[in-house]
Amino acid sequence: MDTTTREPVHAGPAAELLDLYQQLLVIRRTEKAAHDLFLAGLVKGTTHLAAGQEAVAVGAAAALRPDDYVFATYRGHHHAIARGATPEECLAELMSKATGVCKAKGGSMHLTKASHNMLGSYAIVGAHLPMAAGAAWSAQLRGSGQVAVAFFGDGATNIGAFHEALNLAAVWKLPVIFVCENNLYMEYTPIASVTAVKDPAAGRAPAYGIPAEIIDGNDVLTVWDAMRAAVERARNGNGPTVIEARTYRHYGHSRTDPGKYRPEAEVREWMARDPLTVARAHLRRLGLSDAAVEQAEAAAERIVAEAIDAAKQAPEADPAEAFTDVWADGGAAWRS
Amino acid sequence: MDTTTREPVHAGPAAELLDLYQQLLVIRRTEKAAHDLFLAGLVKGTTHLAAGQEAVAVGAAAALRPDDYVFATYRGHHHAIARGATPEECLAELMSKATGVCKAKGGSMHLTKASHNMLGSYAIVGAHLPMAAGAAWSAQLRGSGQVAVAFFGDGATNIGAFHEALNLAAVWKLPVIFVCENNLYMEYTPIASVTAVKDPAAGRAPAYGIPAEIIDGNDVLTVWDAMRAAVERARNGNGPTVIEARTYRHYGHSRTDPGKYRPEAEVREWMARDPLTVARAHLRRLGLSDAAVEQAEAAAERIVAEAIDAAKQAPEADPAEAFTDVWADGGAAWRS
Amino acid sequence: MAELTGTITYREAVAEGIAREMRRDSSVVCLGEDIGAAGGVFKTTVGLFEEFGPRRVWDTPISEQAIVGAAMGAAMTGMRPVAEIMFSDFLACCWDYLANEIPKVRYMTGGQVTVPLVVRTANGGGLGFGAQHSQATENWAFTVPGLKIAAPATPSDVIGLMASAIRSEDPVVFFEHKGLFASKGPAAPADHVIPLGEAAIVRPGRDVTVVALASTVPVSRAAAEVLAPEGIAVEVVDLRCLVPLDMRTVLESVAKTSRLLIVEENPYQGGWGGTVASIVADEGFEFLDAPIRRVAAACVPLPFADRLEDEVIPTVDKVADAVRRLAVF
Amino acid sequence: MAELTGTITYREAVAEGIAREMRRDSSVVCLGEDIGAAGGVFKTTVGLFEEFGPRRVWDTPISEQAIVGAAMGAAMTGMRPVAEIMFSDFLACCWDYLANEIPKVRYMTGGQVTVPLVVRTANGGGLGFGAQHSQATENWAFTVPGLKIAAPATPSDVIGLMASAIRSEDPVVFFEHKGLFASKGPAAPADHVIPLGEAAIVRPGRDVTVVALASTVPVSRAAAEVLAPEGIAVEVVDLRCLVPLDMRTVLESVAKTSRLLIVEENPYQGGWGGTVASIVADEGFEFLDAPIRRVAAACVPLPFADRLEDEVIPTVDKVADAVRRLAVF
Ligand SMILES: Cc1ncc(C[n+]2csc(CCOP(=O)(O)OP(=O)(O)O)c2C)c(N)n1
Ligand SMILES: Cc1ncc(C[n+]2csc(CCOP(=O)(O)OP(=O)(O)O)c2C)c(N)n1
Ligand SMILES: [Mg+2]
Ligand SMILES: [Mg+2]
Repeated sequence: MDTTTREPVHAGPAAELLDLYQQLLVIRRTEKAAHDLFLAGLVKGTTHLAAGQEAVAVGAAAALRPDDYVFATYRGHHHAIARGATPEECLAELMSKATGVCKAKGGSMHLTKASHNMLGSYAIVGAHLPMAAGAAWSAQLRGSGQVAVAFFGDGATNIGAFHEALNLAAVWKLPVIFVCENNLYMEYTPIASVTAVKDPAAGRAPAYGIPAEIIDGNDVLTVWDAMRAAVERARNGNGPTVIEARTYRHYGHSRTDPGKYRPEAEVREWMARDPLTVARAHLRRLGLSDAAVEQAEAAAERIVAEAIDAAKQAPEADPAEAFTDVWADGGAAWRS
Repeated sequence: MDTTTREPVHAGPAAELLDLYQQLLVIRRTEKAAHDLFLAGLVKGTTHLAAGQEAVAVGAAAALRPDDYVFATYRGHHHAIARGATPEECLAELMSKATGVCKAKGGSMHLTKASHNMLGSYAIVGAHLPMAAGAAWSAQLRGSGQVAVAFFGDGATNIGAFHEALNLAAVWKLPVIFVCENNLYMEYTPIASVTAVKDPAAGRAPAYGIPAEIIDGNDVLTVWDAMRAAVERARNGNGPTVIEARTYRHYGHSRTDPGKYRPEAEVREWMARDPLTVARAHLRRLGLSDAAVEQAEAAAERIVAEAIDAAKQAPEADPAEAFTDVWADGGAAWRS
Repeated sequence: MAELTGTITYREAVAEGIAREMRRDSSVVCLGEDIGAAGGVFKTTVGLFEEFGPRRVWDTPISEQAIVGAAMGAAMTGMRPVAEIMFSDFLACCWDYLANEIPKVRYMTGGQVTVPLVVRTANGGGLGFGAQHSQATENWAFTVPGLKIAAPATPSDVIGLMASAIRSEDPVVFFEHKGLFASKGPAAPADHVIPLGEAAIVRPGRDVTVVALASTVPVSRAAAEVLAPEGIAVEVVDLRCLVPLDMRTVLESVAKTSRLLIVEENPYQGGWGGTVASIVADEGFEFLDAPIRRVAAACVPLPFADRLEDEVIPTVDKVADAVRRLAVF
Repeated sequence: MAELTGTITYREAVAEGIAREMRRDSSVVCLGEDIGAAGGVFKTTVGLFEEFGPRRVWDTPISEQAIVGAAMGAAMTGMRPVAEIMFSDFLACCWDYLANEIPKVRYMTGGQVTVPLVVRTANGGGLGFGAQHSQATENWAFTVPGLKIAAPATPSDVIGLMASAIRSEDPVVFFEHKGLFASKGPAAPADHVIPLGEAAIVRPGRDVTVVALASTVPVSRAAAEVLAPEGIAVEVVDLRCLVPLDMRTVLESVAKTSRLLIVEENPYQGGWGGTVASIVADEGFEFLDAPIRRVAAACVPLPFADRLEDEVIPTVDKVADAVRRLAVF
């Protein structure tokens, strides 16, 4: 199988890494806040938290241009924030506030920051892969040099849209990167129990002549490197890449799922490889002072604390908003 | 790629081969009749003729048990006849006669002979692959030892249902055989121009851990052998197989399409490898007398000539039939 | 396992209804995502895997087309599959099977095959799940001749209709309403079977007929409670099925009340109530003393925030107001 | 290339309508199966590949989800894709995009994105293509808030509505009727644009209002011709679009005639006519002197044989009979 496995790199500029580390922390604390606010009844509906998978979002975003396109799933808080959505507007969205990033019309599963070309979080498994291919096709047609990235879970590799998107992307040599966040589980069922090959994404890439890579998704530098290479291929007109990032979620699948279907030893092993721990090790290796690291931690804590307060203070969504934004003219009239 | 290429075998009992040869002829003449009747305005709607692809149907059927399941496409006349539908009931169907195999409710695209477990011809590309997996699942659950076969075109390998069916079949180790009739074209567009890998079916099989074989679909003995091996694997509980049979259609895609998009040299080359010619060569090699061969040819000619007459004589479909067979009780009432 | 008795939830009724049929017919098998050991995302298959094991209850990949397509192939070959599509919004991912394959194969083969399967799915809104996990899609299925459609409102109807659906020789789409899972009611007696296509008058009244389905049944009943003290006697008809559609019961009720309100959770445009209204405006025209009205979801996607969602879907207030206006017409 | 003038076919009008927009806006790109060098299976894209080349006209694999999903992604990022789904039955193969993604993404992002695309598809029956290639599926799209829906009946309406559809900032499903491809009419003048949501009274009359769409427009006009000598003056309203739905024109006509017949090719159950009927039975109740009637397809799959298909879909005779019964009511 045309699949390489990348060793965690041990280079990388310290200052940038510190910045990435702070982003990891901001996302982690935002996810913790979302979890607590859900338990407190301040977040309705459902949440799918990405705590444990932050390095995929932060490492990937580091390799992208501001105008590149990102498409994510219902488990997408980390991607929204890594691409510029603020913790405040995300938490406000979850709390049904007027200041929510989607005006409280989307909710946790649909965080979107179009002004930063983070073009949405989609809750139908696999549906956004063709969209990402389409955004890449658009970039190709416009000669803009942009690339598109679709982040998706291991479970998405068994749905038809995955197959159609990868084939089209390969045939049209589209500048798109398919990043699978393989966290070993779908909702409550292990991906291995329903997938014909060991590596659900990378193991399929050869069927489309697409180069693939399996990487440590908990190492932000590894993700950054792998994405840099894939983005370069795409921008140079060499077509799509599949990246399968091995990672793990710290919470259950959604809402209050305790994730009891996961063996304790497995959970322990992965918790030990928490992306924050891995990043901190890199920082130490790069000789960053404890003071600098603590400063980043304090900053992240402050940012999220302020976000929680602001979101709590924000006004409830206006019921009249239910009847706007269906059409481009802002309205919802279906009769003339 | 886990794909073997099978040399045309040069063994095979002469008597059986003569019988297969006669079946090839019956199908060829039936397709010719369908074509002529369409031009004469006696066949309405559309036809998708399988002339040139007969060896796939006849060779495969020879390897099956009477109770095995077959699912075909809108280009399915050859499969219906190879599995026991009579030329008469097929032509009657095309001619909108009450005696049609589907009572003139299905037409050319939906020939079905359920009494022989030929469970239908489906006109939505790829849709029947999951059905075949389901029939195989049913056989597995009932411990019946039956296998299911899905015949489909090269173009079907790029649609989502193909991906989902092959993965499920592999994960559940289903006794199903996926036979791709690769005739190089979809409707008017070459499969190579829209497919990321050279072998649209066999090139995908490894993505599901399914063994695959590319064979000469114009050699009825080769098809028979390859199917025998695949059927044995399936019956022994070793799961699915992909067979990609290279073949070519003698007519255009459908109706009156002259197929002008196909290079003359390509057409000439394939016409020289007409499955009838290939089979005749085998017969000669096996020392069958010209008399015996001519007898088979005469028999086939008679069978189809009688079928055409009978179909022409048959009564038109009864308009009242429009309101039967929606429900199992025979009726169509949607209100109570 | 013993049959459930006493008061049970709608959620429990789903698993109970399936279990009862699995006990009496070994050809009934279940497949779907996370329905096995996990007991289903909505806990509507709890206990089935434990009682019937992995040969009867199958966890699938996230492959809606393979799930429903395989169910179809199995149904054509001697099994009675019960396929779960987790949320009814996802029917769109296997729509070809529901629109073009399952409902047509019997007809287009001239009656050569039957497709005795059930596609179960969690339908509807009110839980703040947003635009892609909250739709009431029973009207999608209603556009397709050849599908039978059940949408129960109570635990005992879930059990009685599940029995008919699984025993049916015809394909049935079975809509389980997410908003009703926690609701309670008496368990059904042993061998409780409700024929498909029989509406129920769940509250008699002489003034206004309110036709409801699934989630809108409790909403309509609550509205009727509100209106009773005002002297407005509402007759609530629970259709229970869309196909077969029991228009006889609806027309008889309208013949009595001369006033009709239809309460649907699906959007007004293309909602099933349009067809019901058009039949009454034709066959029941002379009964009518007032316009036919529909309280349906607004023609917008479902918003996430509760307060916005309440603006869009039917509520007790909206139904009560509409009935009041009809009563005085 | 010069604009087509004189008398043209509906089929030619499709390519002409697209070509006119491709000339004025370089962000318009076409994709679909066999639409390029082959000119489309129905020859509705003939000439586009030759005029605009492979960067504007793209042949795709048989991947309906990728076709429409990619069109969506491109529409969100500055292009105006025109995607062809060869037969409208196959919309079922990419239904998730039409039902859950394209119509909802703007709303669920709070208006952050727009999706200016057109999904063109060959719709309807009457050609003996059988159950899976003959359906009138405009009612499927009508169940989904957030889609605009056009279904022209004449060559010049094809051109005028195509212009509006491609220029629309909102997603439009454009139904081209297979049975009308060979029909002829005057080509549209340069820059002919028909706003979405404007019905046309294609034949005035005082006795009975007949509301039609696409294929049922010529059927209804023919029926009107038959009835004129009998002294029945039929007013034929061509809706032209289902969303926006021009009920003003319909209600004004019924206010005049007091009698309404709706003629649809989609099945009666779940057909768009149900919604039209329900609106008239509500807002136009006082205008009515007779029941509202619908001539729609029977609730069965489409049979192959002509004589059977005629039993199922609307015909001039069925429409004329229905109008006669209404006229004397
Ligand atoms: C088409 C479809 N089927 C089923 C679901 C329900 N569902 C939501 S998340 C999920 C599991 C997805 O697993 P994976 O792709 O691994 O992503 P993860 O949740 O692990 O991030 C399922 C089955 C869905 N949203 N869409
Ligand atoms: C889902 C779907 N998309 C498109 C079509 C229209 N169509 C009918 S046949 C065909 C070509 C199929 O090519 P292939 O699979 O190679 O089969 P062949 O016709 O060559 O036997 C197409 C695109 C269809 N029937 N179903
Ligand atoms: Mg996962
Ligand atoms: Mg082919």
